[in-house]
Amino acid sequence: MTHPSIDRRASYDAHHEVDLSVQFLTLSLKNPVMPASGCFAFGREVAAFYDLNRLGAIVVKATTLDERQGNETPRLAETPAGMLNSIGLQNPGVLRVIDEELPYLQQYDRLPVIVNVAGTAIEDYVQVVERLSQVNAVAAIELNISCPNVKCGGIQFGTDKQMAANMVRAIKQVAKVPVIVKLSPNVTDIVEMAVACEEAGADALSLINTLIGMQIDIEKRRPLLANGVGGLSGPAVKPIAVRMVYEVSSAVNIPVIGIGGIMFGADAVEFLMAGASAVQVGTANFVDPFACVRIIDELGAWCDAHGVRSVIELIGAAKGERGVVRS
Amino acid sequence: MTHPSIDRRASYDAHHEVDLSVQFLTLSLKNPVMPASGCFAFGREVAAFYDLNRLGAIVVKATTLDERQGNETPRLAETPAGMLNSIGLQNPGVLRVIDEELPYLQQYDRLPVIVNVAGTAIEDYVQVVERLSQVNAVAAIELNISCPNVKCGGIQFGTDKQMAANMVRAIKQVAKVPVIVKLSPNVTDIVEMAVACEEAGADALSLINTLIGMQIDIEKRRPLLANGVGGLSGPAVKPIAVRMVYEVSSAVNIPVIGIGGIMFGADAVEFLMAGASAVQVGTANFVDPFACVRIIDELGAWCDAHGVRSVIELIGAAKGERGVVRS
Amino acid sequence: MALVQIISQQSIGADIFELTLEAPVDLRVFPYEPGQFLHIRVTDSFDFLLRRPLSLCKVDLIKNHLSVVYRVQGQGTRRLAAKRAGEILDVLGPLGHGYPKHKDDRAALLIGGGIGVPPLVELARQLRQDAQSVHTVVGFQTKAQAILVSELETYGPVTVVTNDGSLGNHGLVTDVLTQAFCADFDRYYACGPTPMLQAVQRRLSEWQLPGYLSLEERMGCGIGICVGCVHKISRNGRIAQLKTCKEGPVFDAQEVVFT
Amino acid sequence: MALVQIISQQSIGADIFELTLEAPVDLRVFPYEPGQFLHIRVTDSFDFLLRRPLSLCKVDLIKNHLSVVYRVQGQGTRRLAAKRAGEILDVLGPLGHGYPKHKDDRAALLIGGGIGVPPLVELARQLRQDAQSVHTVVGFQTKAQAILVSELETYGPVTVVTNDGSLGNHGLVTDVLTQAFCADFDRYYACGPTPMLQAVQRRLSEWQLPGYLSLEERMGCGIGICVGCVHKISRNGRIAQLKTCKEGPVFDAQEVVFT
Ligand SMILES: Cc1cc2nc3c(=O)[nH]c(=O)nc-3n(C[C@H](O)[C@H](O)[C@H](O)COP(=O)(O)OP(=O)(O)OC[C@H]3O[C@@H](n4cnc5c(N)ncnc54)[C@H](O)[C@@H]3O)c2cc1C
Ligand SMILES: Cc1cc2nc3c(=O)[nH]c(=O)nc-3n(C[C@H](O)[C@H](O)[C@H](O)COP(=O)(O)OP(=O)(O)OC[C@H]3O[C@@H](n4cnc5c(N)ncnc54)[C@H](O)[C@@H]3O)c2cc1C
Ligand SMILES: Cc1cc2nc3c(=O)[nH]c(=O)nc-3n(C[C@H](O)[C@H](O)[C@H](O)COP(=O)(O)O)c2cc1C
Ligand SMILES: Cc1cc2nc3c(=O)[nH]c(=O)nc-3n(C[C@H](O)[C@H](O)[C@H](O)COP(=O)(O)O)c2cc1C
Ligand code: FES
Ligand code: FES
Repeated sequence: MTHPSIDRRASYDAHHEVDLSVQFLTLSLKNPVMPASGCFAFGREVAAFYDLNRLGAIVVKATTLDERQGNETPRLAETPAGMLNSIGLQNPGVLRVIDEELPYLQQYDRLPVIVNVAGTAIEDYVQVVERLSQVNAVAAIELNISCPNVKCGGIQFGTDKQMAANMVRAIKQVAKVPVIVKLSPNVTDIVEMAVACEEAGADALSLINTLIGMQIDIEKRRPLLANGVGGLSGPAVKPIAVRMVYEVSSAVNIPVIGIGGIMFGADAVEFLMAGASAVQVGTANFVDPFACVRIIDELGAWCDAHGVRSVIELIGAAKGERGVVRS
Repeated sequence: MTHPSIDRRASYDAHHEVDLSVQFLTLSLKNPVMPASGCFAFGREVAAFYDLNRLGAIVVKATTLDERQGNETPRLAETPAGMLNSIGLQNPGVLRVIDEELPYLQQYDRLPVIVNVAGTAIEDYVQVVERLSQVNAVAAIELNISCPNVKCGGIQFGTDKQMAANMVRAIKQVAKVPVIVKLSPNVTDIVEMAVACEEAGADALSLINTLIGMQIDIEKRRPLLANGVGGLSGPAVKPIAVRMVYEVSSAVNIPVIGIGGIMFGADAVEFLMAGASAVQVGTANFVDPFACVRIIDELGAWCDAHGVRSVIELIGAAKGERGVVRS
Repeated sequence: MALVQIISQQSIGADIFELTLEAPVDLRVFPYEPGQFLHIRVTDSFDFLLRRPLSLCKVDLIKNHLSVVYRVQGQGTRRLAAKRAGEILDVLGPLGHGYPKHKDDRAALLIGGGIGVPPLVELARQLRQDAQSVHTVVGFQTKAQAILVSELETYGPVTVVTNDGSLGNHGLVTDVLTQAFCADFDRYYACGPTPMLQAVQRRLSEWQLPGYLSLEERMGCGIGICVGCVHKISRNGRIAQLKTCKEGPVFDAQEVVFT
Repeated sequence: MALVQIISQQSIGADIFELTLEAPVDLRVFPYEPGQFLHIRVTDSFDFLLRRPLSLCKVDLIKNHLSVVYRVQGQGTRRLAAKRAGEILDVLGPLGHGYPKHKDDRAALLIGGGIGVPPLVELARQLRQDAQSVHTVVGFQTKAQAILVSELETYGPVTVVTNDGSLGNHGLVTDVLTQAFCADFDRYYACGPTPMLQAVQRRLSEWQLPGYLSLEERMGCGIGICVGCVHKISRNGRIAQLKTCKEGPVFDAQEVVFT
């Protein structure tokens, strides 16, 4: 059912001169914008607002081997220009994702589905990827080695380059689709992590996941989130994300997906110019259910206004001739 | 000369029931609020707005061995709830700081002066600290091993625990006043850095310095800052700073100064509850020249409204009995 | 999602406001339920990035207006309270699952605490329309915070309880919910602070009165995509964390697990 | 710093506004200078954390009002343009060092480019008050962006140049600054975009005309504590990065180093 609120909303079906399509690995994306994992569930809810076929691709919620109920509540806090979450990978487990969620998404014939995979040990990840590899509906795997919200798992792989490389190698052995490794920003040297993943066989990288943060409820005199810490996302983190995308895309030869605080088309332009080949939109979906399609249209309009014929022209455009930071 | 704008401003001299004083190392501070380094120059300019004796202490701009002209402009960018800077340690050098700046500050008889020290090699730092140790006016040294804005220097010491420890040991041999080590948030494990500094002899820690970020000028298709990257500060980073202060203060036995995005008295309360013994206010001074004294008064008013008799009661109050994050 | 105009904003109690809006959808076409909520952006500033959930309180189907009643809780609701008639608000909704209808019931017990009272107004109206008798028990801290009592009285008797005895009975709503009192009802509908819901659930399950609780959790999206707003619900023999924005905020009282 | 009331806001050109304010200080007591700036908070939202510097354009000493004239450049000035008379603005200033006075001069040349023209208005007024003759050369992209010409004409002749020839002469301000033209003046005062200032400096140093340039750098604090706004200045035999908010924005043209 289309949510009736949509009636009052101006149509986003702008006509663009620019060609928004990008080739990303084996995927021909009609535009470079996709929702970020954990910020779009498995698509059903937003499908009530617009046709998911309009997205470049969809990245679904982190999928683990077994079902997970996640952390206690409160799981969310608002921060200046951002938010903290400590969902803790709540998801129905890979089998139910395959049985219940992916078939639903198959009705969208022009929507590549990227499944975000998480776990606590390499074996978990391997098993999830093996299962997903048997399903036609999966266009790519996004390896979440950067979730700050689960004890023993996730983020360690994302902060130790040796562990990350081992993980990537193990996954590459079983994956039948491209593997995108999602990097954590909570590291001293993200370039080192990126290079380790590239060398281990990653097909692409996506960054950033959330930064670890905390808010204190000063009235209650304790951390606001039940979990104590949570992941920071939203516009607040954009400068950090842009910096990391710029640095990483300058150092590796595999494509990079830019993520972090994208709210408007201009933010997508910023990430593309920093070197991203595509972008993911997370927190913005919570503020505006139409965020992804609005951003696609704003991106198109920006290109039109700036005489950009193909969005590909923007990729890395801020790097100048040498592709390095001026110093 | 008192800036005449002050005339139109309501007096901040609120009368508080609460005792705001804290003992910090050898220093008896009348309140726990001090301006952060680089956000108050050497005090002269703000002295036109209010009596500097009202501050808990003053932390002056990073001082290097030789004069430095800093980076090219643009050096500043505004970001969502924050800003980027790439000043690059512009300062007159330690000799002129001793000759011209510190004598000026000595007229403030109730204002402990903390000098932030920076450089590119251990020897530089040592020489600066040696020179400063000959001056009575210096109450403590803040070792800036975390400035992201200079090539070859500063931040390496802040991201490698062995280098940090070596630095701290070298400085402790020459310093005649307490040494506060200012930590960088651009690390995988800030607790590890903090513990290394403590073991090497640091008397206290201050955190956080800025996070490395970038903004792209999409019209000009290049990074906005001439330096490419800059340091992110302001409310946007507060959740990251609070988390780090919470974790570090739980792991070390030396006092911690909380820094990052403090705009209001309630933010200072948050850092104190997270385990800070004092706080520094940076970016807020740019928005409101009266920020530090306003925050002192708001802190006092909050304590009064909440029946807090001594601000010391707030320190670490969010940690519960066990002093650890609930999980 | 819609940009709607504020029709009026009125102070109706200590820091409590009634905000009347153009409905974001045509309420005669789109079936809404009492207990559903609107998800409201209080400003377009990133300082208040997330929307605020507020329950439907009253509906005017002729004008296609609706109202919410809220208490100034923090900075976001403070901003909302500064808005004036004619200003535009970004509103999503009505969202979630409200109170279900039971056509064969004859007598309904409504229980509200504090700022949980507002959704009971539209609920009472609809129950009366279905020819059920409605008795409402509402609890407030103190007289100055008592709201919507006369509105509720148009639909049936209202028992008021205050913690300090400044209005109605002295005590808690549960003090009123004796076995004798509850024997007259087919079902109850509750909304209020968690400790109240928990006490109500415990008490009324003793008297075997079925009912519904409207839960309050911090929300991100309000539409089921962030999985932030969950509550433990016991259903089909297992306890799962269900989304209060999508599967709730109203749940069968039997299913709600408090920990 | 002061909270002042907006007296009026008027559109005076393509995306260009004149904003009149209560002065944040008593201008009859506090000696201000033409070329100084106000540092304005456009909203209290963290989305626009930093203040925006805008030059003093006109001063009304009787009412203690002043005005700034600005172009909508980005989101911050867009917000400012949405403000209306009666609203309150958080303003710091006047700040910085403006154009110095030279009592013995008889003829001043004022040179402005685009949105650099506003400070010349109060400067022209003060120079006339000091009985100097004032000739102003102003350059704009196009006629729609030409501002403050009639105001400047009250103080002396004004030569207008536009890039597209839609008003006055066709070309650049430097085209007007021939040796013959400049021979009549004791000194010049310039404000405008950096390329213009650079060209003016080069040209007029050839004709050995002393003068002042008002520089524009991104500012954080506006009061000298962030060291963000520096520009290379050659003084006492060395080149130093001086703060344009504190030592400037107006510098002796000879000292300004462009790289
Ligand atoms: C389904 C539902 C219906 C509600 N209906 C009403 C109503 O009709 N009237 C009313 O006064 N209140 C209602 N509330 C509570 C209301 O949403 C909060 O009081 C409000 O969000 C507080 O916002 P703030 O900016 O003032 O507070 P802040 O503390 O500044 O808000 C910070 C963040 O915490 C969230 N938050 C804070 N308190 C609560 C809370 N109690 N519940 C949920 N989120 C919270 C905010 O939404 C925001 O994301 C309802 C809550 C839910 C979940
Ligand atoms: C001393 C001084 C006097 C000025 N006087 C005037 C004036 O009288 N009239 C006028 O129209 N403009 C003037 N400017 C330029 C004006 O400050 C900028 O146009 C304005 O800050 C842009 O803000 P924004 O939010 O619209 O742009 P955004 O690009 O959204 O601003 C982002 C950040 O960049 C800064 N910034 C952007 N452009 C400039 C710029 N050109 N100069 C300095 N900072 C900039 C902003 O202040 C802000 O911090 C002056 C600048 C300086 C330094
Ligand atoms: C509520 C929430 C849940 C998230 N869940 C996941 C997840 O399951 N897997 C993952 O890789 N990233 C997850 N993320 C991180 C986002 O995908 C994204 O990397 C991050 O939020 C930064 O982008 P944004 O600023 O646009 O939100 C989550 C983020 C949020 C806010
Ligand atoms: C313009 C600017 C200059 C700074 N210069 C220094 C410096 O010289 N030495 C230092 O240790 N930190 C410096 N910092 C970092 C601040 O002291 C502080 O750690 C950081 O800004 C976070 O605090 P805030 O969010 O309150 O600004 C600087 C920050 C800014 C914004
Ligand atoms: S608020 Fe996002 S899932 Fe309920
Ligand atoms: S703007 Fe901060 S020193 Fe000039």
